[in-house]
Parts: sequence; structure tokens; C-alpha cells
Amino acid sequence: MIQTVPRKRIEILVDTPLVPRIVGKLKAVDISGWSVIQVDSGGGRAGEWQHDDVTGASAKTIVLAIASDTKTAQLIDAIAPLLDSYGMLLTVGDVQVVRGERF
Amino acid sequence: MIQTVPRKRIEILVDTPLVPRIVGKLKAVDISGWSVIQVDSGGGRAGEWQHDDVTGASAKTIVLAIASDTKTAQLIDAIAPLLDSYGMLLTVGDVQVVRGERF
Amino acid sequence: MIQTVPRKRIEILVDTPLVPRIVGKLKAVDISGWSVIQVDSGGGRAGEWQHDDVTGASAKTIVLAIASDTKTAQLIDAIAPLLDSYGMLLTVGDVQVVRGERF
Amino acid sequence: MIADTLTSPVILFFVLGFVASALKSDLTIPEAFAKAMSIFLMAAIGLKGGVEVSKSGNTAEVMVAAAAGLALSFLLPVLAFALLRSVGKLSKVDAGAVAAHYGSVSVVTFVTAIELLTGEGLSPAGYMVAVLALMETPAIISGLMLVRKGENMSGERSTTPWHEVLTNASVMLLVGSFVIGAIAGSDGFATVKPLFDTGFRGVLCLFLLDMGLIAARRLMQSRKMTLRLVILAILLPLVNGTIGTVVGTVIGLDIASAAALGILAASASYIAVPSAMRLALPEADPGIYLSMSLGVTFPFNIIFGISIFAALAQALG
Amino acid sequence: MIADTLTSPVILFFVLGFVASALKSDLTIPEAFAKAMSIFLMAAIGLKGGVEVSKSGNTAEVMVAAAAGLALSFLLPVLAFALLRSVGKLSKVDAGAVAAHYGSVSVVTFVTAIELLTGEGLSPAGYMVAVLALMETPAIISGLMLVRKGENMSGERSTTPWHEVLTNASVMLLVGSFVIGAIAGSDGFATVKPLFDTGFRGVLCLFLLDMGLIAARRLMQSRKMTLRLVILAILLPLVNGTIGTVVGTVIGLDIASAAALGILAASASYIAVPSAMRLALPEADPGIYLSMSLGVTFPFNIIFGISIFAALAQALG
Amino acid sequence: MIADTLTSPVILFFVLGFVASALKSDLTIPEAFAKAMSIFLMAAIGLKGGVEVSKSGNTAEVMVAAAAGLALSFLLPVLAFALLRSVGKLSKVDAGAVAAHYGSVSVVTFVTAIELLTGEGLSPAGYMVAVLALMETPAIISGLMLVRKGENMSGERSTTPWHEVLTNASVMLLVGSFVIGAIAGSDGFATVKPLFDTGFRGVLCLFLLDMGLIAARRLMQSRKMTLRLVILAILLPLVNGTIGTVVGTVIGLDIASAAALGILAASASYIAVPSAMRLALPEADPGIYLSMSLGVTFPFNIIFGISIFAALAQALG
Ligand SMILES: Nc1ncnc2c1ncn2[C@@H]1O[C@H](COP(=O)(O)O)[C@@H](O)[C@H]1O
Ligand SMILES: Nc1ncnc2c1ncn2[C@@H]1O[C@H](COP(=O)(O)O)[C@@H](O)[C@H]1O
Ligand SMILES: Nc1ncnc2c1ncn2[C@@H]1O[C@H](COP(=O)(O)O)[C@@H](O)[C@H]1O
Ligand code: NA
Ligand code: NA
Ligand code: NA
Repeated sequence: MIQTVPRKRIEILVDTPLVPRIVGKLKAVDISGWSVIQVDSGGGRAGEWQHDDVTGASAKTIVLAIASDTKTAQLIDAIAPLLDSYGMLLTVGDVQVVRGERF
Repeated sequence: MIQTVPRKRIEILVDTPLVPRIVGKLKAVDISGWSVIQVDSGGGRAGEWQHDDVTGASAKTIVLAIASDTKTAQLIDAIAPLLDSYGMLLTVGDVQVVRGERF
Repeated sequence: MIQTVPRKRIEILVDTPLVPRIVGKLKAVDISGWSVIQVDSGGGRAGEWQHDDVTGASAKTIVLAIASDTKTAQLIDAIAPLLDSYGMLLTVGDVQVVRGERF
Repeated sequence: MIADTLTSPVILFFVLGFVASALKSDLTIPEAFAKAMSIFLMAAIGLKGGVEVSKSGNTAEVMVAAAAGLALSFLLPVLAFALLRSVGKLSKVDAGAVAAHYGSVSVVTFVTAIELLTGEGLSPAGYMVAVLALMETPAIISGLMLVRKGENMSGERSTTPWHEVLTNASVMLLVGSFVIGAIAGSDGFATVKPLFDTGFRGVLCLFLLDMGLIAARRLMQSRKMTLRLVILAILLPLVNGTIGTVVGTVIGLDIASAAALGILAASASYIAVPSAMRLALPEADPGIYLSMSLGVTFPFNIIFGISIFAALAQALG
Repeated sequence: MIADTLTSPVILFFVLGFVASALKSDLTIPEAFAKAMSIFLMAAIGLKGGVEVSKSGNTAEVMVAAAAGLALSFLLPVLAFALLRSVGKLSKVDAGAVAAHYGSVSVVTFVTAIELLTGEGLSPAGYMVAVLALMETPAIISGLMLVRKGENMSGERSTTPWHEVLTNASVMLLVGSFVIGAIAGSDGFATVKPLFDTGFRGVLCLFLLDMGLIAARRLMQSRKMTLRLVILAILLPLVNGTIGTVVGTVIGLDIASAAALGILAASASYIAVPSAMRLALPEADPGIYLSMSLGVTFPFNIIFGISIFAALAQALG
Repeated sequence: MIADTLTSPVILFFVLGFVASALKSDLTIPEAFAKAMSIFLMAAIGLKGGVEVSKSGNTAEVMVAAAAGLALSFLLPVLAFALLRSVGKLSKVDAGAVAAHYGSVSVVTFVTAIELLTGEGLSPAGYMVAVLALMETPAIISGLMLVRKGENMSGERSTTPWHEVLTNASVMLLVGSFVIGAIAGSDGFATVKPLFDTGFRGVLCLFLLDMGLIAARRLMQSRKMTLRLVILAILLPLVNGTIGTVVGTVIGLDIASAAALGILAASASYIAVPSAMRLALPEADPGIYLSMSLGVTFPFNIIFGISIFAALAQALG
């Protein structure tokens, strides 16, 4: 049997211009990697939106990171104060990572 | 410690032209928000496909929504009858949402 | 109540040129379907990257597949030997699939 | 004209795309670029049509052609539906969905026809662009009516997507640019002509390259195509195109415009109608209607259909 | 000039986009294509401006115009801030964010103005492109200073995004192409002119089609717009544009260049500033600044503002 | 010629992109647009090459040039491999992967060379486009053979991606458009010339702007580049380019075509080969081969290489 390790799957939905800030936080708590996925459109309390590159300011993005429980907790502590002003959505789920000791 | 609340992460894979219908269902059960991600290609029983904008009709999309257990159950009841004819794929996972009381 | 079945949600982050290889592995263990999502940018031990179509070689992609426990285990066995050389990231989570007997 | 067609760069790029896709090459056109080209082509023919109408202004003829186009789009699905049910052995829902595609039109087929016909000295009238726009969507309504006839509809399916039909993107763009062309006239158009006129044929080449790639891929990936359906995907354009050309001749259109009406009737939609069908008839199998219209009928019309209906219009005219 | 404006294809495509979006049509321009067009337009006007400056080389006049532009971008937000606080009833943070937008400029408004003015025989000087680039970002600094004045800043918010301000994409591209145009001169430009000159107006049409779609969507989706804000989104360009035109005339610019300076002052950013504000003032509501600048001020300037400031410059000049 | 090169808008846009990226500006070209431009450029040079060949038809010379190109693509990796192992201290796998890149060619380097050479009155023969297409992929095979020599291969790695090599997108497009150009001839080409000829240089400017952005980013993000590798990334094009120019002269090509063959030999692939290597040699580090070919060799060739091999061909010819 191949070895798997339990890790957290962190999903941060955030305005595209703020992605560098989030990546900064990830690095600050020493999370080893992240992946960025573009969101096309959506809706919430502030109304509906579509991605348009002309004003990139209203585009949204998902930052996905796999991390250990400890680092996840540190990240949450670091990001939580920004949640309201940045209008982010931060979810954490459980996953098994195959050969994932390094994360 | 920052507070997290348990919520459902609903992922609905659906043909792009049908997204407005799904969003309608989400609103009907009063789910507060959703995000739409474009799928690039894939394969299933009906064969393989690639996204092409020329005939948008065959493109597929993921609608992602974070919601409470109750609303998730309502959504499933509302969408299930359409699953077959629409060829959708509907999965529900558990996540912790940071400061997520509003969802 | 609508019936749901427990399944695995497999997420494979891989270099775009290698996607056909991964799809081959999925088919080999008889997983019925998959969906491919484009990743925009990211960072890891090998540094940061952005998607650019000019040299597609450095682009990354997520292959998403819903499968039963058995097939998931088979897939992991088949893919694990490639993890290092391909630089893949393979995570497995639990989801409930609505009317998902076929997966 | 077939010989000219087959050495035209426009058609050769289509063939190149088709061959590359058949060889499973990794050649692809980015979707955003393909969509941009189709927007460009629609704006360009819309503008040109509008400018021409602003010059001639033969209103009676325009009204007759428009009425003929509308009638064809509404009625052609009835015949197609019957053939698809009997010869094609399709279910009611699938037959209705496919029939709607054949009543509607393909903008790129029309644009290619204009290019090839003009190359032979046969320029269709400017108002044919308006006829094209008018023929886009009525077939959606008749396709849905054919499916629902005698049926006790309930739930989701009973809604006709009126809004989508009326504000459809290509209709908007074609009609909008047509009106802009008519308002701006030759002088106003002169200022934007360098892009919309000079670049037109080259863009069409690259767009048809993409269409070749997509058509061949459709054909190879479709698992639902039977021999009967392939035959119908060639028979329907022949029948509809003949009807269209004859109608055009009878109502007194010039030879080129009658040929253009024939080609519109022969062509099958692969943009507006599939989206509408996915929404209004989700049970219909997209694998069938896309494979027929994109995989078989489109290539057939581009390579043979245009020449056939041009010859027919000349014989009749 | 208003009449000419309203029959120009460039403006009519904007109207078409606006109408299509208001009718909730599914017509959309792929974002990659829209961004490509804006890159093209910026490169093209940058090049043309540089080539013209390489020919004339009236350095003193250029310096004066540049200084005026810088001063306007820095100072206009102060007036705007006061109006947004008092009349607009906005919070300090929102008022500062919006004020920054109105101090900065809209490249497309400028480009459209150049086209329309040139069509009337009023060609602004080539160096106005450099003024445009200079006016893009100073307003960001003053907007942030207005918010922070008298405030005890802490944490994230206290950082000014200097790097983003200085290496901003449109500034880079405008200044870069301007310099390339100045180095290459008329002869060097001749080799690339077919694309950058010939295609210009047509591309502007398609880009304004997209801007119409986006502007109307913004307007419909915004829940934060009050009547007061709508009025300010029309009042601010009128006030700023008048100041700009007067300043231009006073410092001795020719009529066309004074009008162009007026239009720059009247226009509001919707690319550089929103991104900077999202980063530097995340608490400010993007729904407000984007709706005002894109949804109201942009259409107002395109359709009325350009003609108004042209007329004003002619009256003053 | 260096002086002309450095004031050419084409090169200046490359420099602008490089500088913007080095300053970490947020200027980016949408990928779909970049890919669209590269498709356009390949279709355009393919067509032009084909049209020229249809006019001249000097078959013997074409065959000799083609054979020389094939031989260079197959054999240049052997020398490169030796240098990369000894001087570069690379592992066998990495050396083989890099060697394949230097045996293959860069389409954009070739296109830029054609533009700059033609500007100096040195037009390479039309058939050089076919030589370019032929040189794209043989190097992939030799690179893999060098890695596998004396190795007991097993599992995944033992498969050569023949299908990918033969139906590679750029080969398909170059060869396809070349054939279309040859079939259509001057008359057929005339109809699409406005787009493919008029727009060519301008598109090349914008494409090189993107290449500048990408090259500088590559260089900054690469953590694997050693000084030895940087030196090799300049030495290899010098050596290969000299070999190519000499071979071209020896087999009797005209000066411009010999220079073009030199530039092809000097250039390194950054599209076809990286993808093939990722598939066939996943253990090879993409950070190395992309940084060398895109980050160092490409800029070197664009700015210096083209002029060097043009001078060499003139000295020899
Ligand atoms: N912990 C992580 N979470 C999410 N994505 C990751 C993670 N680590 C690596 N990646 C992705 O995988 C790519 C390669 O990682 P690496 O092999 O560590 O350079 C990165 O550029 C990211 O896109
Ligand atoms: N419950 C949710 N599930 C998924 N995405 C959401 C949810 N709520 C908000 N979003 C996303 O976050 C964006 C901003 O939400 P809001 O701040 O509520 O307007 C929305 O436009 C969606 O893209
Ligand atoms: N097991 C699966 N995991 C992920 N995506 C799937 C799966 N099955 C189907 N899909 C997606 O749903 C589409 C339609 O599936 P099907 O109805 O089976 O043809 C496929 O083309 C995939 O994009
Ligand atoms: Na038809
Ligand atoms: Na302003
Ligand atoms: Na080479």
C-alpha cells in the first residue's frame, strides 16, 4: 500500500488584485506551495459579477494550498483579521495526500 | 483561536448553458453565494470533450457553493430531479469555514 | 430524502503536457470520468510560475475525478511511482455524490 | 466553381484544420481567439450589408426576402422533423432538437459563400445579411413546438426560452452592425473599412482553420452517429438548399441572392440553436445535433453546397 | 460636433453594446480579446505620439503640458474628495478611493477623443500621449493621502503601493511605445504602420462595443449607487473637464490639445486605479467606484463630454 | 546591421517587454492573444514561403537545403550534449533534454531574422520556411537517443513520442500553410494578402513584447541556472550558428539563405521541444531547458545573433 498522510486543503476565494498579499501570508507561515485558479463569475451579498479583464479589479480567484494542521492554523490566524475588509471566503477541508510528507 | 463553523462544500458540474438554471435553484433555497469555475475538458460515458467557445453548447462548468447542512439538503432535493436529463454531477463535502457564520 | 453515496474526490495537480498520461491511467483502472481545470499560476519548491501559452510546457492543470474507494486505491497504486519524476500532487478527499451509483 | 473553391485559401485552411484534427495533432486555436474572430466576421458582414442597403434602399424587395427567410426558418424544421423521425429513427425530442438546427442558419457558411460567390462575380444583395439574422431563431420555436405537439408538458421543459431567442448574441451583433452600417453609410464606413474590409478574408482563413479542427474532432468523438444520421446530414442540406434556391428565384431575387438564400436554407446552426436546445430540451442529446450540424453538414456545405446552389441558381435564373 | 459623434461607427458600437447589455443579451467579448485590443490601442497611440514628437520636438511646450497634467492629477482629487464627502455622503475611505479615480484618466476616453477630434480637423499634439501616461497614477497617491490625513494608520493599510503605481502596466506600455515611436521616427514607424494605423479605428469600434456591454452591466448590477452618486458622476467630469480645458488654454496649448487636456481631466480611471485601490484600500467598496467611473462617467464622456470640451476649447481659444 | 537592429521597433518592443518584466511590472499579454499571434505568424510565413516556391520552383536547391536542415537538426544535439555534460556538468537526462532544444529551432527567431534581413535587402529564399519546419522535430529523436544510449530502459520512459513529434502543431501549421501558399500561388494569395502581409510586422512587435516579458521572467524565476549554463546558452548558438552558416554557404545557398540557415541552427526551441521533453523525459528539469533557451539564447539571438550570422554569411559568400 502506498503511504498517504492527512493534510488540510485550504481554499481561499479572494479578489484577484489581492492574491500577492495572500501568497505573502502563505510564505510567512512557511507553507511550501500554492496554486491559483481563476473564477469566472459568481454572486454573493454584494451582487453578481462576471470576470472581465478590462477592469481586472473585480475579478476573483481561488488560492488553493495543501498544508499540515499546524501551518493551517497559523495561516488562519494570520488571515482572519483581513477576512472582512478583503471580502474573502476561507474554507478548510480534510484530504489524504499521497506521498505528501513534504507538505 | 479563530472560530470556524462546519459547512457543506457543494460542487455541481454542469453544462455551461445550464448555469443560470442552477443559480436559480441556489437562490430559490436562499443560498447566499456561489462561484463559477470553467472546466477545460473532460471525459465520461458520453465520450471526451474539449472546451470550445465556437459552440459554447458543449462547454462544462463547475458551480461551487458553501452552504449550511439544511440549505444543502434543500438544494439537493430541488436539483436531484434534473440530474439525469441535465447530465450533472453533484458532490457534497465537509469543510470548516473561517468566520463563516453568514453562509 | 434523495440518496447519496460516499465516494472519493481525487485531485491531481500535474504539468499540462502530462495530462494525457494521467487520463490513460484513469482509464486503465476503469474510472468512468474526469474533468480538467486549468491552473493559472502557483509556486512550490521549484519556484513560482505563471501560465503562458507560448511555452505550454510549464503550464499546470488539475485533473478531477470522482471514484469509488476501490478504484481510487488502484489509481493511487498506478500513479504513485510517477509522482516524483512528474512532480505531481495527488490528494484524495471524501464526498457524498448525489445519485452517484454509477461512479 | 468547385475547382476554384478547392484552390481557394479559405477552403484550403478548412481542409488543413480537418486533416490536422484527423491526425490527432495538438494544433488548437485558443477559444478566445476563435470567438473574437467570429465577432469580427459578424460585425464586418453586418456593417457591409448595412452600408449597401443605405445605398440602394430597395425596400419592397427587402421585405419579400425577409418574409421568405422567416417562413423558411419556421417551416423547414417540419420537413426535417418528419425525415429525422422516419429515416433517422430519432426520438421525438432528439428529432425536434435536430430539426431546429436545420431550420436555422450558420453564419460562417454564409460568410464563406459570400466570399466564394463574390470571387465568381456573383455578389448577393446587402440585405441578405438581415435575412440571415432573421433566420437565426424562428426555427428554435418551431423545433420546440414539434416536440411538444400532442404532449402534456409539465415542469421545467414547458418553458420556451423567449428571452434567449430574442436577445441572442449573434442576432444582436448582426442586426446591430447592420443598423450601424446603414446609419454610417459609405462615408462613415470608410473610416473603419481598413480593418473590417482589408482583414476580412484573412480572418476567415484562420477561422475556417479552427472550424476544420472542430468539425473533424466532433466527427471522431461522436459515438451517437449512425449511418442513417450521416446520410440525413447530407440529404437535409441538399433538400433545404434546393427549396431555398427555388423560393429565392420565384420571389424574384437576383441569381446571387437566390443562391445565398439557398445556402442559408441548407446551412445548419451550431451556435445559437445548440445553446437554446441545451436549455429548453436538456433531454435531447447534444452529441447528435452537434455531430450532424458541425461534423457533417458544415463541411459538406463549405466544400460542395455553396457551388451546388450557385449552379442551381444560375440554372434557374 | 455632437451630431457627428452620434453617427460615428465608433460611438454607435458603444451604444450597441450598451443596449445589448441592457436587454440582457448573452453577447460578450472574450476578456482575452478585450485585453488584447486595449494593449493594441495603447501601443498604437504611444507609437504615434512618439513619432510626432520626434518630428516636432517642441520641448518647452511639452514640459509645460506635462507639468500641468501632473498637477491636475495630483490636485483634482482634493476637490472631488470634498464633493464626495459633502454631496455624495460617502465615508472617508470610499470618498478617497473614488476621488483617486477622477484624478486619474481613462485611456479609451482619450483615444476616442483623439479619433473624434481628428475627424473634426482638430488633432491634439503628439506629446499629449505622454501627458496621458503622466496623469495615470499621481491621483492614486493623493487619494490615499486624503484618506490617511489625520488618521493614525496601522497594519496593512499603511502601505502605499509605490511599486504598483510606478510600474503600472498601462504607464509602462504607453511610455514604452512613446519612446519606441520617438526612437524609430517616421521611417521606423512606416514598417509597422499598416497594423497600428490602418487597424486602429476598427479595433476601437470593437473595443467600445465591449465597453458598452461592461458599462451597462455595471450600472445594472450596482446596488450601491444613490441618486447623489449618479449626479456626482456627471458633475465631476463637467467640473474637472472645465478646469482642464481652461488650464490647457491658459498655458498656451493649441485648441485641440487644450480640449484633450480637458477630456483627460474629465475622464475617470477604470483600470489602473481600481486595482491599486483594491490593494491599498481594501475596505473601500469597489461597487461604488467602478459603477461611478465605468457605469456613468465613461458613457457620459464618450457621448457628451468630448463634444462639450471641444466646444469649450474653441470658445476659449 | 546591429545599429539598425537596435532601432527597429520589432527589437525595441522586445526590449520594452524585457525591461517591464525586470521591473516586475504587472504588464502581461493574455496567453490566448499570444498564442493567436504565434498562429498568425506561422500561417503568414508558411503562406509567403509557399507562394515564393510556387513562383521559382528550384527543386534541386530545395532538396539540398532540406537535407542540410534535417542533418543539422539530427546532429547538432550530439555536440551540444557533449558540451552540456562536460562544461555544463549536467546529468545525462538533463543534457539530452537541453541538447534537443538546441538542435531544434525557434520560429520567432526565424521570423524576426527574415524581417531584419529583408530590411537590409537580404531576402532568404521562400523554401527556407520548409527547412524551418523540417528542423523542428528531428532533434527530439536524437536528444532521446543520446539519453538512452547504453541505458537499459524500462517502464514509461522507453517510449518515443513519435505521434507528438510527427503531428506537432507548429510543423502542421507551417507545412500546411506552405502547401496552401504553393497551391494558391500569387493570385490566390492576393486575396488574403491584406491580413497576412500588411499586418505582419506590427503583430511581430506585439509578439516580441510578450517574448520579452516571458524571457525576463524566466531568467528571474530560474533557480537552476549556473554561470556555466549561462555561458553555454551563449556559446551554443555561436557554435551552432557558425556551423549552420558555413554549411549553408558550402551547399551553395545565396547569402541571405545561408544566414537564415545559420540562424535556424543557432536558435533553440521553446515550444515543440519542451512539451515533448516533459512527456518523454519527465525527470529532466524544465527549469533548466526553458531558462537556457527562452531566458538567454532567445534574447541573445534576437539582439546579436541575427546580425552576427548575417555578417558571417556575407563574409563567406
Ligand atoms: N502545498 C501546495 N498546495 C497547492 N499547490 C501546490 C503545493 N505545492 C506545490 N503546489 C503546486 O505544484 C507546483 C509544483 O510544486 P513544486 O514541485 O513544489 O515546485 C507549484 O508551482 C504549485 O502550483
Ligand atoms: N456561499 C458561497 N459559496 C461560494 N462562493 C461564494 C459564496 N458566497 C460568496 N461567494 C463568492 O464570493 C463573492 C463575494 O461574496 P460577497 O462578499 O457575499 O458578495 C461572490 O461573488 C462569490 O463569487
Ligand atoms: N467520475 C467523474 N469525475 C469527474 N468528472 C466526471 C466524472 N464523470 C463525468 N465527469 C464529467 O462530466 C462530463 C459528462 O459525463 P458523462 O455524462 O458521463 O459523459 C464528463 O465529460 C466529465 O467532464
Ligand atoms: Na438552414
Ligand atoms: Na480625470
Ligand atoms: Na538550433
